[in-house]
Amino acid sequence: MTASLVAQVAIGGLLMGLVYALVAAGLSLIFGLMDVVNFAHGELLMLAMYAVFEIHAAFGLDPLLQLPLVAALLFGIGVAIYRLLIARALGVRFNTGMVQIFVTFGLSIFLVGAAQLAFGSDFRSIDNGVLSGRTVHLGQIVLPLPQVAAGLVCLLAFAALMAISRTEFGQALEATREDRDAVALIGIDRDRIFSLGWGIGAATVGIAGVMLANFYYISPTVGSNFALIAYVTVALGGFGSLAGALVAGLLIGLVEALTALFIDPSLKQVGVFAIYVAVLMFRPRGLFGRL
Amino acid sequence: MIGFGRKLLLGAALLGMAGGFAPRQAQAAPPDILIGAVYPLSGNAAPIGHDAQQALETEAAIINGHHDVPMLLGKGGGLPGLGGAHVKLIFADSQNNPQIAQSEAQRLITQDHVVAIIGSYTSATAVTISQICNRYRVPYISAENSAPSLSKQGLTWFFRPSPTDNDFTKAMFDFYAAIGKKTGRPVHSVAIIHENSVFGTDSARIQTAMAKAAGIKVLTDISYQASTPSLSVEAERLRAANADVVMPSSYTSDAILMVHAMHDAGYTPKAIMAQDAGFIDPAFIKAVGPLAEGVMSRSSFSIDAVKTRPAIPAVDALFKAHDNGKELNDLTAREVTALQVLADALNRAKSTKNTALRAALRTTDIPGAETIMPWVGIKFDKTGQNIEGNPVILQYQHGQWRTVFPFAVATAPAIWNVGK
Amino acid sequence: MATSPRPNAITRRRTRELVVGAALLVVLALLPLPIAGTYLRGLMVLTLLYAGLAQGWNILGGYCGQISLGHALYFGIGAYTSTLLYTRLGIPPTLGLFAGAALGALAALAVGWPCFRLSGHYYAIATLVVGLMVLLLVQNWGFVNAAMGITIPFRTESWVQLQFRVAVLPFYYVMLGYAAIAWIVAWVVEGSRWGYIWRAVKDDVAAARSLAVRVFPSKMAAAAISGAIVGAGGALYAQYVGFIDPDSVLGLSLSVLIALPAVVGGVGTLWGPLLGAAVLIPVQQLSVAWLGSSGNGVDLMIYGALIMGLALARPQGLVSLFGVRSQAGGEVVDDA
Amino acid sequence: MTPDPILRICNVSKTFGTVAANVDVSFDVGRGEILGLIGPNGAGKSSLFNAIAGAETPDAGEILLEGKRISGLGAVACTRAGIGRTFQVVRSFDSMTVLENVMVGAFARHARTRPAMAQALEVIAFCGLVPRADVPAHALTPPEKRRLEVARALATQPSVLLLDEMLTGLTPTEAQAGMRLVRDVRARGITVLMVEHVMEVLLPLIDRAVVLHLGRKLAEGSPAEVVRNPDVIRAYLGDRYVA
Repeated sequence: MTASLVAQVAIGGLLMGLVYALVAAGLSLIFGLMDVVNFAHGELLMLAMYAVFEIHAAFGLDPLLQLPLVAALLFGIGVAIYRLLIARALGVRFNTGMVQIFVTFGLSIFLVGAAQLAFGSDFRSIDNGVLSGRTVHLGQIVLPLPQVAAGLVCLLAFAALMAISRTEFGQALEATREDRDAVALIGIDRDRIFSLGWGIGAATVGIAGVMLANFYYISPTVGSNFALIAYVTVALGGFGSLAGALVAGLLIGLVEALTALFIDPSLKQVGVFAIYVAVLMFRPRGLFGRL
Repeated sequence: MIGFGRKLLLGAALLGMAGGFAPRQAQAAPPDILIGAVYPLSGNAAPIGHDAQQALETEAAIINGHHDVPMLLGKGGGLPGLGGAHVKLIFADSQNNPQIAQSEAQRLITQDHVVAIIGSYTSATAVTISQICNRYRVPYISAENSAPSLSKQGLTWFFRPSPTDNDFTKAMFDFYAAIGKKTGRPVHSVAIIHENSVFGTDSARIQTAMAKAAGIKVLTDISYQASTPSLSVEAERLRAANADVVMPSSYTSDAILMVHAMHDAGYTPKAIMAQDAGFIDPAFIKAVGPLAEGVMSRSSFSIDAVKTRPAIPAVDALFKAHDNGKELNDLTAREVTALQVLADALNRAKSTKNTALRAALRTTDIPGAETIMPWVGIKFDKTGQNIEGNPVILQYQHGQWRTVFPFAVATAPAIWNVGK
Repeated sequence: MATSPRPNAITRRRTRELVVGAALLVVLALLPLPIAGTYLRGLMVLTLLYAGLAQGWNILGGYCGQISLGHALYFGIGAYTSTLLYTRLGIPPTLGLFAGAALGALAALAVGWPCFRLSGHYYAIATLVVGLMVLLLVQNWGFVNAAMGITIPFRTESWVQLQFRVAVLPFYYVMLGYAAIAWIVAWVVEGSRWGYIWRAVKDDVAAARSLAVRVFPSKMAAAAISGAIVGAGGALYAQYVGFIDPDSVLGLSLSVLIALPAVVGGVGTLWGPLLGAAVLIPVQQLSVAWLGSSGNGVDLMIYGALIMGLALARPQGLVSLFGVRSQAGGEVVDDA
Repeated sequence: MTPDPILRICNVSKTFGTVAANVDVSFDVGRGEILGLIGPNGAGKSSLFNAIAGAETPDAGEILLEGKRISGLGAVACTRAGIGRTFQVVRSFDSMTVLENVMVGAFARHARTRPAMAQALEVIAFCGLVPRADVPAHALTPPEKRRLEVARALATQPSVLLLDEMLTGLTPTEAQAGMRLVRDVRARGITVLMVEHVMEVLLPLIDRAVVLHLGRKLAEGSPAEVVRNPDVIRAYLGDRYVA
């Protein structure tokens, strides 16, 4: 096993890790804001990927150029989900924790069915985007351009999210998160903040979906391939922590790749899960979770 | 919200009553012959199930209609042995779940009174369906389940026209030997990669055994989790092994990912010999485009064998009309043939009684030329396995699948890069 | 001071539950007789199976408030245990099911040991992950036939081996017995010290501690009972379906399916799991039967919409339609 | 100092991060007395209270109940040893009825349901909650919830009952009723330690008071002594009120 192979695999794992991190970021944001775990998160990713595919098929618009479009679309979907379902789920008097888990779970089943109805069950993929099939050479290391671009865009998206958290709106988010009842007293509209939170959370998944559509196939059930990793990422990083999602995503991408290389590809998720369980032994709220 | 909840409940109750208590009405004379078909129509394997549905409907249209296809029962007009009765398919969704497959098969048998069941693509569902059919003494026609173990369950109502993975894998190694002799560039090593499912694990097991028997080194045997987010490390390991032939057993989604990952790793295997499945799915070809060029797969069907199988163009055209212009492939052709075999047995039995039908199935003897398959013919042994179904090796050349082995039926020479 | 216990709401309610339960048992015992359809009987078998499983989940998830998304693990362990004992050693599943229950309980304790340190969503996701980890390991474990699964061949009609060729009725009574025992276990523990302690732990951990409730052991007790019931259910499932493989007995969707009836019916209530299973399982199976053949996903949409609608419209569960007081006012316990 | 102390607080210190919540606090609680633990916000009352109830472990010093150390053993052991407590912010088990709430407490001393229920019913009668016994806790009024907490704690058969601001936020009539309940509790032979930051409501009720300020013990004595103590006046009202 040569050093360049290990380096190649490690870098590939880290690039995938950035995508995991961005998929997880939206989940983490929403959780941090209102204690809701969105079990339909993977399906938001799936919707974004179909949006990319359909727009590409209809207008020939390259996935990269669709970034703002799909992000905006997903923002709208996120707000709609909040208004139609989550606001109601949070409003119930009993079992709020359980109700929100199963409402979002029902939503995920519903969206898979709806995608099958609307788009059919065939596997789709976009093979003639600007990035498709190109590679980047770094010495002996060869990296596929779509993944490199995905990694870069994910980093930019993280930078944007961090910047947002420093703005006035970010402060309002933070305040809402700290004390959900007190903010009403100082004139912050909680419902509006929550809607925006869902919008931003869904938009980040949208961005991840656009970049994934460049190199991953699309099907109604594609969301579940990433959703599980996203939940583990968020729990490992600490619910509600952006930095946690980033670090955990990178860690998972790396562990997954190295487990596949050194142990056995079919056990790569076991490697990830083992790290997760080990970390939770010592930090029950994840790496960056507030204790 | 409460009102909404009540309405939903009411809806659910109505649904339950409608589904539970309203038996499907069979039409009057000559009554349609009901045949059950259990396939995954939702979930990850849904595209395959959808194609299977269309393939079976295509063959039903041939049997019932008047399309004049030059093969057994191709004249149409129903089954002459049963007074021109039409065959009618009743589909059920297994959701690729053995328990649901079982209860759906049970429903088809006890509620719809189907005379036989055809299915089911995945091995796990085939196990439960074939078991339940055996208990109810209803024939199960396995159209495309290829796990050899299925015909070793000791079931007496199980019939499989298609070859098994044993036959398929044997064809691959026969091909290696033959092409090695022909070109002087034999296969010395293979790399096996398979998903860790029933299908993948079983396939890899047989490949490893046969490689050993043939004196070919297995450089690596990679098992991976199906529907994984990435196969790039797996591709790196394949590249590192650099075997003469890469032998994947994967479903469509992973096949797409794998070929892309190998390309991204800058790795072009000298040869890819696929265990069918995802690699012959039209969605795979569409998704990977030129990267599919040169891929070989075992198959029980060759679309280009039109000279010896004159029915192929007509069936293919009808199937295209049914299924959005998709071309017949190894799976859909086997589904067409499965229904043809069953219809032939019904026709000869002149009865829909289960024992008569089984007796007729056991005496099935269809020459290959009467089907669309390149087989010698269809004849079942005691275990219900067709002993005349000989597989072929296909290669994707210049945008279409060509038969490259056995050389006797080949329509194009194999493009063989091993040893170059 | 008058200290003699006099009939009060609690004892009255519990007596009433017992009477209703007995009456229901009689009704359910007679129900399949006029319903001749094998498919409908099969549907009822599944419904009872899930009623029992959900009752088991409810002990930990409902009464004790630990939302587990990994109960398929205990189910799978029960299924594999009794199946391996039967196919390899010839031990009949009527005995194997107790071994399955015991190992299910042990597994639940093993999972609980690390996971009960976590709270709220962290706990839910940890159970989900541990369950999937075992799924992946079993898929690669040659000793249990890895991903290929195990077939239970039909040998002979036998009550001891729980094998019935085509008759569904015997299995109906087996599952009725299972659901009834799960119900009785729930009834007994609900009225016992554990039942009170679990609900206290669910509602407020700190307050429970101040009343000398040892939180961790009480969660472990709930996990063990819960795991045992679900493990036994797994053993029965294996015998009923005749085939198990990792995906179908250890998968995530099964974990959710075990929890859903309790949630939809009413978490932390005696009747919730039963009622939830009676609604969900027929709807799920019938929507597959009725709409699944179209392959267009409408069955999934209906099922998903039903779950969303019920969870929102009836957060206390369907039991609230019958005026049964939900015992689950608390939120996700968010305090380790 | 106090004859026959049931509870002894010995040199207890506790810091949270950089904030010293308790610094070397010592006092005794006499058997059968009603002791008021008073002090302005941030005086360290709650921290000390949690240490006695076992919810927190002091950094230094120890707490003895009947001569046995209970500090650092955890809430469960403290309750078993005989400490009962209520919470400043009411923590009732909202999904359970009043009777069921109290039964959880009774199960601290009884393994079986029947005696636990008997004892719970007795305590409920004692606390005047009989008409509300079968009402879910979330439906109670705030003063009823406070009573429920007292009942629940009494059901654990404590020898010392810690009451955390149980009179705060009540109307004068409700407060009167609450005080009657406290006296009745003492009449059962249970020692009572009450935390309040509003001194006035407490003075007529308590036998003695311990005043905390900025984590330290400021004064100790009868209510009359304590209110005349210049340090106490300064702490509560500022320097200009010191005569």
